[in-house]
Amino acid sequence: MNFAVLVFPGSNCDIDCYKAVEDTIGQPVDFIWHTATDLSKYDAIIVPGGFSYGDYLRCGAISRFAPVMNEVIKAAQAGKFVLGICNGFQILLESGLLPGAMLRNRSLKFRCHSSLLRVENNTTPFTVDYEAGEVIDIPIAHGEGNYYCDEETLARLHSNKQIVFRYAHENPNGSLDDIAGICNEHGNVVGMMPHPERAVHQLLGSEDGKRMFTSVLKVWRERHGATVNS
Amino acid sequence: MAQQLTAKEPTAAQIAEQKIYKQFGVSDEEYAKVCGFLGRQPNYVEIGVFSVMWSEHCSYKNSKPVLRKFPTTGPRVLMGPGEGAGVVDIGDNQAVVFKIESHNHPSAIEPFQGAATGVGGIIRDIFSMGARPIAVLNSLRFGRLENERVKYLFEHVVAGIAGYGNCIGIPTVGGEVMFDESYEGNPLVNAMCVGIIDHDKIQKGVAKGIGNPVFYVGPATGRDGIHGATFASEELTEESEAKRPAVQVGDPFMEKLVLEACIELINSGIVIGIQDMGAAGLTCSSSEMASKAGNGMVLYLDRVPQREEGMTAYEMMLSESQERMLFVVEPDKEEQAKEIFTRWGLICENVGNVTEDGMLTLIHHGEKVAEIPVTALVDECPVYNKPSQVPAYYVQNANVDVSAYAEVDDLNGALKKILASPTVASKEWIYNQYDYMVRTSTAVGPGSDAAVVTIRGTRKALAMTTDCNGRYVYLDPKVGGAIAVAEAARNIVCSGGQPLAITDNLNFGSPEKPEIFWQLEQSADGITEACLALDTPVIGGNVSLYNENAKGAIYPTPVIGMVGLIHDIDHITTQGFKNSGDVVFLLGETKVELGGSELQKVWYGVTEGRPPSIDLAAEGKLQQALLAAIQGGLVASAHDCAEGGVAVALVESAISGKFGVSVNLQTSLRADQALFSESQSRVVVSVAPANEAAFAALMAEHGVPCQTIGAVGAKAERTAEGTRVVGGAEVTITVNGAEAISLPLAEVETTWKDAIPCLMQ
Amino acid sequence: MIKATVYVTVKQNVLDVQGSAVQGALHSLGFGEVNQVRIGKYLELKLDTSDKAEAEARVKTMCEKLLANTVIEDYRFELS
Amino acid sequence: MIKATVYVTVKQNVLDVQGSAVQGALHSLGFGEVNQVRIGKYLELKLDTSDKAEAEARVKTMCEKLLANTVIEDYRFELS
Ligand SMILES: Nc1ncnc2c1ncn2[C@@H]1O[C@H](COP(=O)(O)OP(=O)(O)O)[C@@H](O)[C@H]1O
Ligand SMILES: [Mg+2]
Repeated sequence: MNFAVLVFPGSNCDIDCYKAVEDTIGQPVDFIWHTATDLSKYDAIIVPGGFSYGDYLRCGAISRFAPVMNEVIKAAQAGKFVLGICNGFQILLESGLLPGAMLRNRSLKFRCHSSLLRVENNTTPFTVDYEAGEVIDIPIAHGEGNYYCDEETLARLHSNKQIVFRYAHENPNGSLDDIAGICNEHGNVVGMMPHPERAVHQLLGSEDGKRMFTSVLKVWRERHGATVNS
Repeated sequence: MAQQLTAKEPTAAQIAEQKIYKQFGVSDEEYAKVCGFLGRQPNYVEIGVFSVMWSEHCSYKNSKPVLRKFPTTGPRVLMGPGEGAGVVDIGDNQAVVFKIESHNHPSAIEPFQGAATGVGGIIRDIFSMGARPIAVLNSLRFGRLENERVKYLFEHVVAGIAGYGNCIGIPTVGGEVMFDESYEGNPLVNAMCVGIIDHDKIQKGVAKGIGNPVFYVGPATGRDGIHGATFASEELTEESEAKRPAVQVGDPFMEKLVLEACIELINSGIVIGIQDMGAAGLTCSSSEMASKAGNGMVLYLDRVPQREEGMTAYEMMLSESQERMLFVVEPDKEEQAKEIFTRWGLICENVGNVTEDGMLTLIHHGEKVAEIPVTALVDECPVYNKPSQVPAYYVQNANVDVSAYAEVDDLNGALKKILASPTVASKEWIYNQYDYMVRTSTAVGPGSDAAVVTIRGTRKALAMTTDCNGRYVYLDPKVGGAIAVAEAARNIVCSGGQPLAITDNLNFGSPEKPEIFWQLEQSADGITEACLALDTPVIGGNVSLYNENAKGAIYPTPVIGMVGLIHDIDHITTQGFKNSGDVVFLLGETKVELGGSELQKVWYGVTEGRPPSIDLAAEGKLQQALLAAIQGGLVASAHDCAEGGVAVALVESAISGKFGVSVNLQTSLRADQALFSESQSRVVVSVAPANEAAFAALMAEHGVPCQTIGAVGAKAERTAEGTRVVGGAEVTITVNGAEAISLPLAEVETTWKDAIPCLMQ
Repeated sequence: MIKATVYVTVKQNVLDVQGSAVQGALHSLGFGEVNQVRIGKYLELKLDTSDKAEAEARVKTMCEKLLANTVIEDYRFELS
Repeated sequence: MIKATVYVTVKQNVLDVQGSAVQGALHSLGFGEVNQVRIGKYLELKLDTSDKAEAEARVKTMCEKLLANTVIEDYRFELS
């Protein structure tokens, strides 16, 4: 299974995502520069955290126009797996691949610490290895993670089971309905504020993020009829 | 030579007659020297260039005699002071690069940008060596948090550090902060950066190769920060408000681009010399690069990218616009360099050439506007041996008998008061605003003795810390200076690391005052002794003088930044207790040492007497023994006793690990002294019962005083999200069997964690 | 040369986090009379063109595409 | 009830990082005619008072104390 980790000039979790793919599932992974115009080789695309274009104006506002984003949209439409983490989530929102928008944290402060999430939907390609309702420990690090959408959209998120993760206890940013991560209607595009790539080793304090990577590999293999030990 | 450059600028003759140079902090004697070097009177650009290069900030003219004492070499030191940062070997062809730098005065004026650009500047120092920055730390001092302006400064300094570090994607893994009225109006903001490099990639800021082109990369130059270096070398007064240069604004995104592009450029192997434009911008980088190679440099100022219209030569040379670098390559490598920068969306302009005449020559609008021997700028700055005098307060303090203080009648109350003091209280409010995890190499983030960052692809890790107790240094600069080094090393050792070397940031008042100069000399002596004793050479540093407010100088604050090597990630140790029933040891000896202590401050309301003493030989033994025990797998947790003494150390280990603790201190001292004395060279260690005997034997073998004082208590019950203790654990301390402290862990945790957030509400 | 002034504000029904914080801060500073604060962005663009009608259309596109996020923000602009 | 509209902008010779970034983005989106962008804040305050002279003085103090960072920003306001 081939992974692409996008690199915008101000990405700073690109290396972490790359390492996480290597360390958790050992699949081939490439860094893809924001000007790239061909992603056909890749089965999964990770839009990493950071400050893609400095995050001036609004997070992700400028990066959504990067040439590579056209390809991400195409890939998403083709049913490939797309995961946006933190700033990557913001970019997916700005580019319309996921509904809603991000406001500044209620505290108006950047917050970095571990956080507990409840897995609300364990049927997306990125969450099948979790139990439904399971509480997992995945850190956050953001200043604008206060998810917002209008009521209609929220109703749709509910009825389509598009809420993937909720903050299980304290909501660190004031997001609507304690939302920490959502997916699109087909479930192949997931965006989340917490950083699973920072929770893949006991040295980092938690290993709960590992299963996001094992999940997507499992689903890809099922879809491609590949045997698990291939 | 152009005598007058624009209609607005005074002529060389006017500068001389009206003594305009004095406005730039150039004395009459210095002006005469400048004329001597030039063989004529300097014009406006030239005197401007001299004034910044000869400012304390760039020339160290007042501190050089003091800095010369520092030991700067050692078997591991690959590069000592002189370049952007020092370099220390860590084996396997790898080296660690680190340095600390102050941004005190800019932060006093505009805390967010001041702190942000401080972080940006120190990161540039590291990557201009060719190293990949892996972590930043900071050391902060503010007045009392009850004061509104102090709150504003504190809030915005932290936000500025966070804003820059988080965006550029380098984790802010640790630091320290103290609050004391002595820093009111003159906060200290010191930032340290640590990077990693392969031995063969180490760069120098040299302009070698006659005729080679000189390139400017980074954003266009504006009128910001003109005379910043001079500004940093004066006291802050009402007038400095008016004199203040346009504030420099940091752009971490731009710096990220410059960083990535420069590392790529360096890795391509074509760079001959590279240096960042920090203090004194283009002036300092160009003249230093030329001087180090024994060459000269000509700059064509019309080619310098400019953000504002009508900029003069003077303005361009003195601007401190951020995120700019200067580098030299061979002529045929120009295209290759440009290609790299273009990919990162950066412009890189050929702004001049290396010359053989040893002169810094500036051409603007087709005219030669300055011509100065670079050695005069860089190497010939006058050095002053300032008079020094023992201050009266120091003499008087000899008579203070801290053992005569009335005994504390409410020990629980005193402990809580100390825990609620912002200096001791939890710093979570600060570091939760920092991204300390990005790059996923932070094994120990803020909240333990030292931060630990692993080195990918190896089993090694680096421990890093900043330390200084300004109160101790004030009470006895020599002892306080030595303690700062010893404490830093102790923090490294407690985390499982072998101390390697230090970088120091000497924050002092005005050196024109003999009492202040005495503080500077004495503390440098103390640092020197400790560095020699603990085998941690000084590989770089920074001096910030003239830190004064209306009431006088700040406490002398020589901040020590130290890095240690953890040979195997299995040795990483943290301060939190790990298991119920583990045996708790106290290493070291407790004496009646309350001078400069937290108890003295919060309970008796004074800072007086002598600080704790330090026996560097004993300190060395303690550190060796403890490191051996940790490396031998005998230690579950280790935490050094610092502010608030053994009582606070025990509480912090309990809170961090979320276990209760129950100990008895067997002592000849009064209970309050035993609990809160700040005697040095002490560590609280917890050890699994199975290792108790081996640990005690190892300490005895090294001659380290070692007492079994109790055991780790019950595991605490926690809130659902696990962040707060709700019950089930107690902190109990008896002294000679009599109850002294008895408090639920939940209560001490609340006191400790809520103190700063409550003050900042 | 045409100057465009663009105002971007948080939509009425979206909580203006910053605005509320500023209002709270003003209250605690003793400005109790402030009973609402909304914070937005204010952009001044200089355009190398003299065709007002065209500028009008172009600035509208800039707002829709980049300057405002219409999920949460409203915008308006003036040309001069 | 008086409405105060406050405009806070980065001082002329202070680098406007945001403005430069947005200008760059507009260029790459094909809006080459944009030759300068300055970004500031825009605040609408509702004041429970009817005394315009007093409001004038009070809003000025608010700006100086909180709404603008006068070290790097300029402000102006209108009352209506
Ligand atoms: N300004 C700061 N920035 C980041 N971390 C900080 C800061 N101040 C304190 N910390 C962290 O909080 C913890 C406690 O700090 P401190 O009380 O100085 O510990 P110690 O006395 O062991 O040096 C340390 O891990 C330190 O890194
Ligand atoms: Mg310490």
